[in-house]
Amino acid sequence: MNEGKKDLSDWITTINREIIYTIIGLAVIIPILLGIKEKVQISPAVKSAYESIESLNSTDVILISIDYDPASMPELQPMLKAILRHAFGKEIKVIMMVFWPLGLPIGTEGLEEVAGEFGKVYGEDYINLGYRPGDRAVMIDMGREIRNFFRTDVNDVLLDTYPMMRDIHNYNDIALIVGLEAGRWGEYWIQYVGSRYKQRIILGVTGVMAAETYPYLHSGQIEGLIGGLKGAAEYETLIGRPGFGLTGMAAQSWAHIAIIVFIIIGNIGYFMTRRKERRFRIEGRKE
Amino acid sequence: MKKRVPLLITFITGFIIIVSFFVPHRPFGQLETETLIWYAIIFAFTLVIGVDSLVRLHIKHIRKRKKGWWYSIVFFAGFFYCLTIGIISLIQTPNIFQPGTVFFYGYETILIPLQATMFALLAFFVASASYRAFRARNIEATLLLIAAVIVMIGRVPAGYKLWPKLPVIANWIFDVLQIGAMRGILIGVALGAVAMSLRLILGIERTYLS
Amino acid sequence: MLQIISVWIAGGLTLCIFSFLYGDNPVYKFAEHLYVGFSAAYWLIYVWHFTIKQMVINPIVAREPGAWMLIIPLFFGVLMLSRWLPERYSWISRWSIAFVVGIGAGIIAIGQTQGLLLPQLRATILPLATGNWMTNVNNFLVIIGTVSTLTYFYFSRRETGLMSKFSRLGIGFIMIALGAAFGYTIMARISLLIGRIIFLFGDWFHIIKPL
Amino acid sequence: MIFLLILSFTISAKDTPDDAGGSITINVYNIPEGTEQIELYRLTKGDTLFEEVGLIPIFKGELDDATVTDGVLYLYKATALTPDTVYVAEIKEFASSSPEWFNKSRTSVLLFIALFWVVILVYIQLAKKNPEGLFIRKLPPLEAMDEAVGRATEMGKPVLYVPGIEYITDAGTLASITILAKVGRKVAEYETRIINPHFDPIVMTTAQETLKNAFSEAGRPDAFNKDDVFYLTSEQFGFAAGVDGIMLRERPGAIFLQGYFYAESLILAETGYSIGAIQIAGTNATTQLPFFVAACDYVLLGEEMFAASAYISKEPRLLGSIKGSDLAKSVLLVLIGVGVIFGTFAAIKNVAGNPVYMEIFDRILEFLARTAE
Repeated sequence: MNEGKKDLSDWITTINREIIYTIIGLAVIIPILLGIKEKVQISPAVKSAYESIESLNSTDVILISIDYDPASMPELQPMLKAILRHAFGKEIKVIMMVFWPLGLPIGTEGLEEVAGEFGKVYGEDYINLGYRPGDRAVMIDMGREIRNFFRTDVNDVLLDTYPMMRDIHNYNDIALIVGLEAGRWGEYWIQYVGSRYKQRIILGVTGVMAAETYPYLHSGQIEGLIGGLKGAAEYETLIGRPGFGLTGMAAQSWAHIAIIVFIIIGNIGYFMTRRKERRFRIEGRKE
Repeated sequence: MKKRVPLLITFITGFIIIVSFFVPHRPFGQLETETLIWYAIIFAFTLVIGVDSLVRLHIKHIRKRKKGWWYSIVFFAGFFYCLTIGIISLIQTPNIFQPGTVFFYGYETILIPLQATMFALLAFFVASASYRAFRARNIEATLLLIAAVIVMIGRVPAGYKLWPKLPVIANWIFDVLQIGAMRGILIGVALGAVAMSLRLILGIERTYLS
Repeated sequence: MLQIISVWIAGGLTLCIFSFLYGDNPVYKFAEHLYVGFSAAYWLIYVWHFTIKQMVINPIVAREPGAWMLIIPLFFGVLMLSRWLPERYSWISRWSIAFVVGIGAGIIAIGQTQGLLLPQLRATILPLATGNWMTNVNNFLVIIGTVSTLTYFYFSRRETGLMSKFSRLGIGFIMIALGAAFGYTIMARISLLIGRIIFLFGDWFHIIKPL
Repeated sequence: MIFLLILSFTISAKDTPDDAGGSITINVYNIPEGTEQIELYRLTKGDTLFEEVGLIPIFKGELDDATVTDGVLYLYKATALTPDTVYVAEIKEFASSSPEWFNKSRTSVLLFIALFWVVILVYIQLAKKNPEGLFIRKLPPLEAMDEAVGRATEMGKPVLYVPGIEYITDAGTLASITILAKVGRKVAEYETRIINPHFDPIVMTTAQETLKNAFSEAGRPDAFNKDDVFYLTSEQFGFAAGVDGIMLRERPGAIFLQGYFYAESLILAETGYSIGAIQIAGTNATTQLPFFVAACDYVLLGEEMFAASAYISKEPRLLGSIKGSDLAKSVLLVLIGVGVIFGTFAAIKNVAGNPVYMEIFDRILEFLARTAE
């Protein structure tokens, strides 16, 4: 740049980091403070996840796997609650387990909260198995007998003491697996349980993983896919119980627009500088 | 002893897993179950090793009074605080992960905010990165840019208000247009992984033993 | 009271981490080290509670049949700890690493073949005359996307003629896929920020109704 | 014509296929409308009383009775309870269970793995005999690596090499170690400095060995500084913040991000971009590819990393694997081609009212990979 003489293209290609941060921060904070409500459109992937649970009977059992930790909580916790509300509302029984150690407390909290709302009884309507290390090993072995790894539940009580678990031994007794995924475990569920045991699976995943999970939806290896906070908001809409997901949608919209505006500005600047450079080059040749 | 035995162990365990996958008859099917349980137990010890490396690093920092060594004291403060409340809870109740225990209290006040906020920082970085790095430099970069923008706007309520067809297009990109490429990438990586497992089981790949 | 203190600590720590936006600073460093220390001890509690106690001690105390076999994994597990010994003995830990690697290799080969390669191959073999033109077009796009991407990842031939055209097409599809993934990722990261903001203004300041 | 069919509640029992024995699979058909519960009873041959086995899940209409003894004969009876009626179904012949030696439903998996591995072993042998005989296409990011090291040297800046945050058993980490050897040799030749921070202690030890050898091969073993290869921390964000700090302090001229990355990829790539370094990335983590593509100058996409490491090292084991993978891809392409043509043909016939080919087509697909109903 010629000593301090900045023209427009220089300004807009070198916007300060702090300015960007501030604008993104405001784009998220303002809609939340204003409490703006938005409606969301339902996507086919979420719809089919919803249909999978809708198709179950009241005596059926689903297995929910908490494979995330507080880092992905804003995206996946709303899904957990929405799915639990859907399942408990239909009198479906729930088994919860955990592959991401740091996820157990938040999973437990979500389960207890929703179970309380519906007046469900521990050991009769739902069970919390807790965590075991060895992910794929646990998944494969549960296809033979859940008690091989989980002889006791999270409270260290033998599974057989609970009436609900009396007739549940392996995936044959589980109607549907719901994986809530922030890491590699979603792929493991598909590869080691879906394929081996012909098990029906739906996944709720973080936005980061959503794109690479779609081929599995397309191939029918999973029945439904709930992606990111938007997916959670769609599920909340489907069960008619607005929650965290829908609350966040306005902020999500604003922030996306802000980022898109930044991308456009950056590109305008880029083309202006390119043209300027070309002009300089041509002028330089003249001299 | 240093190389042969581990190579033999890898071969035997890998072989057992594969054979028992195809042969359900006793003893193979059962062998797989047992081996998998053992795997989980040994795996737990590797976690201990990971924690150990961290503890050693911070002891070293404090001993040598390295720059910023007092942060290592903060590390130990967090470490022993968690260990203490964990042990207290273990004595008090059978399920320390239930809301209401001291351990859960520590988790809620320290772990959740710290971890969740670290990831929340990424929102700012991703915005800044999109602004700086997302340039339509060539055809490839332009395709990347257009797909990203359509998905970003089509996936939020604002996109529907802008043009009701936008969410449909965004969904179509996911359900159809990107499937082939993602599948191709996944297949490529998977072939590499299956090839490597053969090299590991037959002891052709030994880098992990160095 | 305890609840209020806890929310204030959590809120304070949240702000400590956010301070990283204005560069690496002592406040951030403090919070980061606290986190690393806390989570390291958390792992230990986990390993004790879920593995050692429930998978090893309980079966042995209950004298379950076959519990004696647990000596094998314990043996390998303890060998793993030989890394703590001086270098002359620490190589013993390779035995247990070898065990873990062997099982990992076995299940990866099976899982990727049965769970990814074959089902994805199956899902690409799609008929192009289904009677619904929209399905036909979509099927065609999936097939051509897969085929051209696989061509792009073909390394043992020079790219000439038709192959280079296909490979170019492949990179186009790849860029669309990565762009879509990028868009979704931006969305994910913003959601995480929304989570924290709702915590700050809801649970801490009570400006909005907490959920 | 309208048939008024009253389908009656029936039951079948047969040995559970592809198992270790000790199990009989019971299926019930035409479950009556409004059924609340299906109970299953069993009579062991020689006994006189039926004993209760358990409930058959209504969503599946199937139950594996895993409490039987191989070779013993059993008779089964199921009762479906509706609010007003009890329906009963019974099998006519005795059933028994037996173990199997081969799981037939996994034939396609066995075929694939066996063929793929044999092909790789053959290629590895071929590569051992003649390493130059197997051609691997040169990848642009690889060519750019030498140039990047060169430019960093010209500017008098160091080179930063980040090997990802996975363990040594990850295919991406292993490929990264091979690429590190190549970069290390160039660094040694140009007499510049390489900084190599680590997430995992074991990977660090391996990297130290690799770089030491690379410097020796380049004839400058004395120039290798062991302290530039160091363990940073095993915490994701601690690692990212640490590497960020190094970038801002040392201002490297070239940055290599090679290996398996998670969310920190964005922070690293963005900081590297902002200090104006040439960035060459490579990862087998599909989720992190987009950032690298946007913020780095060159990227090795997924499998390209494996190909790159084979190209560099010319090691038979790597060359053989890449050749084998390529052959597998050709086979997949042929299968897709033939399958699509046949499937399309079958679909046309099906629309025209002849479903025979469609049934064959479905059966072939079912052989390749089974999916849940």
